[in-house]
Amino acid sequence: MSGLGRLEGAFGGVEHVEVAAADGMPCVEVERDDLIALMTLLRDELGFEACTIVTAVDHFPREPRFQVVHQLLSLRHNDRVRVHCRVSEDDARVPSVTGLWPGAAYFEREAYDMFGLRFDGHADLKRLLMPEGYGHHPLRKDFPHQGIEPDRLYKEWDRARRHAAGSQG
Amino acid sequence: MGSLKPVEASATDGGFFATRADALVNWGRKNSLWPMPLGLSCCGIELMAMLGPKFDLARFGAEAARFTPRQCDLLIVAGTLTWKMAEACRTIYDQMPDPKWVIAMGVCSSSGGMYDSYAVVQGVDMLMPVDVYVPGCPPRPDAVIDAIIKLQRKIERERPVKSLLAEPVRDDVWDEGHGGFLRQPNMGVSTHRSGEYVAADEGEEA
Amino acid sequence: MSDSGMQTRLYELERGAVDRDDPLQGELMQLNMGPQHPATHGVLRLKVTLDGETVVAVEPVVGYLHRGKEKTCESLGWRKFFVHTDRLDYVQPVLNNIAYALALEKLAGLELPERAQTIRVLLMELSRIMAHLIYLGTTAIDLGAVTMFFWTFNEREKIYTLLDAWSGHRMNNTYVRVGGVYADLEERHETDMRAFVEQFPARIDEFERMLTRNRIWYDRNRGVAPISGADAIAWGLTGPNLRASGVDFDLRKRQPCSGYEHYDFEVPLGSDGDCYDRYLVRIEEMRQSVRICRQALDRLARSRGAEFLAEDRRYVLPPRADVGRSMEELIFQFKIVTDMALPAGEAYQGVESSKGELGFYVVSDGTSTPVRCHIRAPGLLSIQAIPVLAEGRLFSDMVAIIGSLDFVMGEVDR
Amino acid sequence: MLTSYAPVLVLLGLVLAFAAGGLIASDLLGRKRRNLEKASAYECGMDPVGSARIRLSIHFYLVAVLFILFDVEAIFLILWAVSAKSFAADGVGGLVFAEVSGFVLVLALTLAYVWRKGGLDWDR
Repeated sequence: MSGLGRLEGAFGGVEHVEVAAADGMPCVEVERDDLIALMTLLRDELGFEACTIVTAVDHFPREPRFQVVHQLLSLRHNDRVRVHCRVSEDDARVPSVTGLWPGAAYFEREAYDMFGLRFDGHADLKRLLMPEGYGHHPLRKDFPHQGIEPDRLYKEWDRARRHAAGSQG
Repeated sequence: MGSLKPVEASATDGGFFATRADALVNWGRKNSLWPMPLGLSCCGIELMAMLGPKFDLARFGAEAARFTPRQCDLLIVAGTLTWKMAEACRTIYDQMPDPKWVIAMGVCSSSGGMYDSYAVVQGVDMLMPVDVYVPGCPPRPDAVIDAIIKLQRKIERERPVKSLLAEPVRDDVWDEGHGGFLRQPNMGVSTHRSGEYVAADEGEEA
Repeated sequence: MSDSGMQTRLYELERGAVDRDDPLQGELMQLNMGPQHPATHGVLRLKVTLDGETVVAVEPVVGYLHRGKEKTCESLGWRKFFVHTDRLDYVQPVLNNIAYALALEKLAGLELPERAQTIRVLLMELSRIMAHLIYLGTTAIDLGAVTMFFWTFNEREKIYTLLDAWSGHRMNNTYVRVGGVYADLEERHETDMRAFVEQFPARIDEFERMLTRNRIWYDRNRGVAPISGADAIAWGLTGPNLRASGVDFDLRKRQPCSGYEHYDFEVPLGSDGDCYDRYLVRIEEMRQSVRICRQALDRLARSRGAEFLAEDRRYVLPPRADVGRSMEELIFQFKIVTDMALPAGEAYQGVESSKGELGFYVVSDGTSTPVRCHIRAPGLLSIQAIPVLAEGRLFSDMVAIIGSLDFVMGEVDR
Repeated sequence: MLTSYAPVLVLLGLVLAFAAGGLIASDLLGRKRRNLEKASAYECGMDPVGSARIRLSIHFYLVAVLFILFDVEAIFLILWAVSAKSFAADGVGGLVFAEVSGFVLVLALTLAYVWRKGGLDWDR
């Protein structure tokens, strides 16, 4: 497993734990409070201009449950880095990186939509893929594949329309 | 124009005038089916290929693909219908003028296809009566053209003159009392038999 | 709907920009460029606020084609998810298969034979040509050039017949497996593909003669929605949308996978990142794809008959004939078919698709049920950039902008 | 005198009959099924937001008026062009041409004025 390579000692005191990754990409795990400090350092000093992925992984039986994954790309040095951050379910809050990369806004909205992770500091955090009034977070491991009453919103809309039509008739 | 009383033709003998008029109206309708291409996903690309030069839909008078439901009489649901899109799809179906027909192109719109997930409608016939189902993922354009030919044969057998001169129907609540769910999810067999529609949850309304 | 962010922007715009009480100024109109619209290239909905003809604010709403693919991968398993990857970016089905296979092979640490990699490169370039043809056809017909639709679909039909003859299905041909491709490319397929590749550059010249110096096309695209390189990177744009702003980053050159380093081709770059540059970059990319296809076909001719599927029996099905004869092969096939397990760990593989960097982030815990399979969609970031590009411009420019960003809702909504 | 107009009137009658006939037949024969959904405004499948009856900016009106102005000018030019030969035959061709060019000149002046005042370019 190749280590951090060029990022070896460059983390300036942000305590981190190196994680082995099958694809040999430098991978670091950090506490939630140091996330923004590390991200700013990565972007400004170490030249990671683009944010490729912001997503989460649900390790359901194991605590802390959610693992937020940020993956950055440096066009100048042509290399990537991945940052993990473990968060438990009852306090699923992560600082948002939209301040550093505006492009990460939709990724964070999708992570909120699919896992229920709240991103502090996100301008307009609402559901991205599921309809607004949807009550569940589908990608959680304890959510059934066929969903819980998938047609509830359609039925409400359908009934409201018929009610309006009926009262007019 | 004197008041032409609609001929009280019983189901069997159409009477000479009614059957000839039926044939004329049906001939006009079946050869100018203007499709409303609701291209949702991969079937939409095959739909475009069908309108393209090789599988030219113009041979069947159906190449005038309009994107406004007001000028269409054939709704082709091409692709995977999700619950979020179901409202828009049902609104578009309602906004199409009568007479209108529906082709469920591809397995996703016919029965939910490979997606048995939390977000996919398990078959468009849960929302609206479907006339022709086209299997395939995506079906080859010639399969959809075959579906249009079958639809044309179905139109030939319709009897429009009987209700042509009838009084305008004011069914503000719902057209012909169907709607809601024609088929419960994953029920397999569609309860929708042509002619009588069973509204699944009609009873619950206030 | 609590679109609080949107309302505050509107309030500032109304108060700040223009004095609304002056009778000469019109009121703002809210409009739905909705999920069912010919110019949105799929089920994208744009909540547009117009001041007369000028777009004041745009809010894209996606999710109308969200089928829950990432959830499906967790319940189906690695091997059976191949069928779903076709339906991601459905204008270039094979390329998604290959991106997914590469991610799994990276996680499994599997080495591919030479011929398998060459076949994959050939298929990726054919898919790129198919995707750019769809871009050209649909964008041109939206801006009025109806002939382009027929010309591009004529070419696309030729590629359809090639893939049909080889894989049995025109589109969505789930043809890639972990460790290589399903069946070898015979000689007659290679000759057909070579015939297509020989005549295609002349077709591109026809397209260019029709569009590049066409007055209407030039005025509708030049100078519309330019975006600088730094902004494009900050907003996460990748692929042709990024290279049109002059940023030289192409994964096939910078982080080559599946043997791209053996082919020589140039990476076209734009200058100021407007719709016209995106068009020019894609046209030039089609020409470069033809060059790569020629080189790939030559390499295939040299390595005819070689192995096209890896030998590692943990992930690759044994040939059907052997399964009948030997007990080990039968056990291998049974184990793979029931539950192909990948080693524990996580891996990310980004591939240069026609839309940008299409990546698969796969996490496995050693068992056969996947922990996570995240699909990075380049189209999602193009849609996120629409407000940045479209606000302040005329409403009719929206059609050119949406066409030039060239996203496909299948991969955006997953 | 009237007979020379007969063909035009017959044509007009046929055209009106054809158009009115089509409309009346479809209205009479077509089966009407009115419901609230069918009457709702079509906005790509969504319910429309806000009303369409709002104040629009003055520019739309300005462009429309300018168009009408130069369109009517074109109508008069066509009338002149059709009978130019007969004027020339009667020997007054030159005089009429001067009048028409005076008419065109006046309108060219208005076009120049509007152009300079910026009435033609769209954004304020």
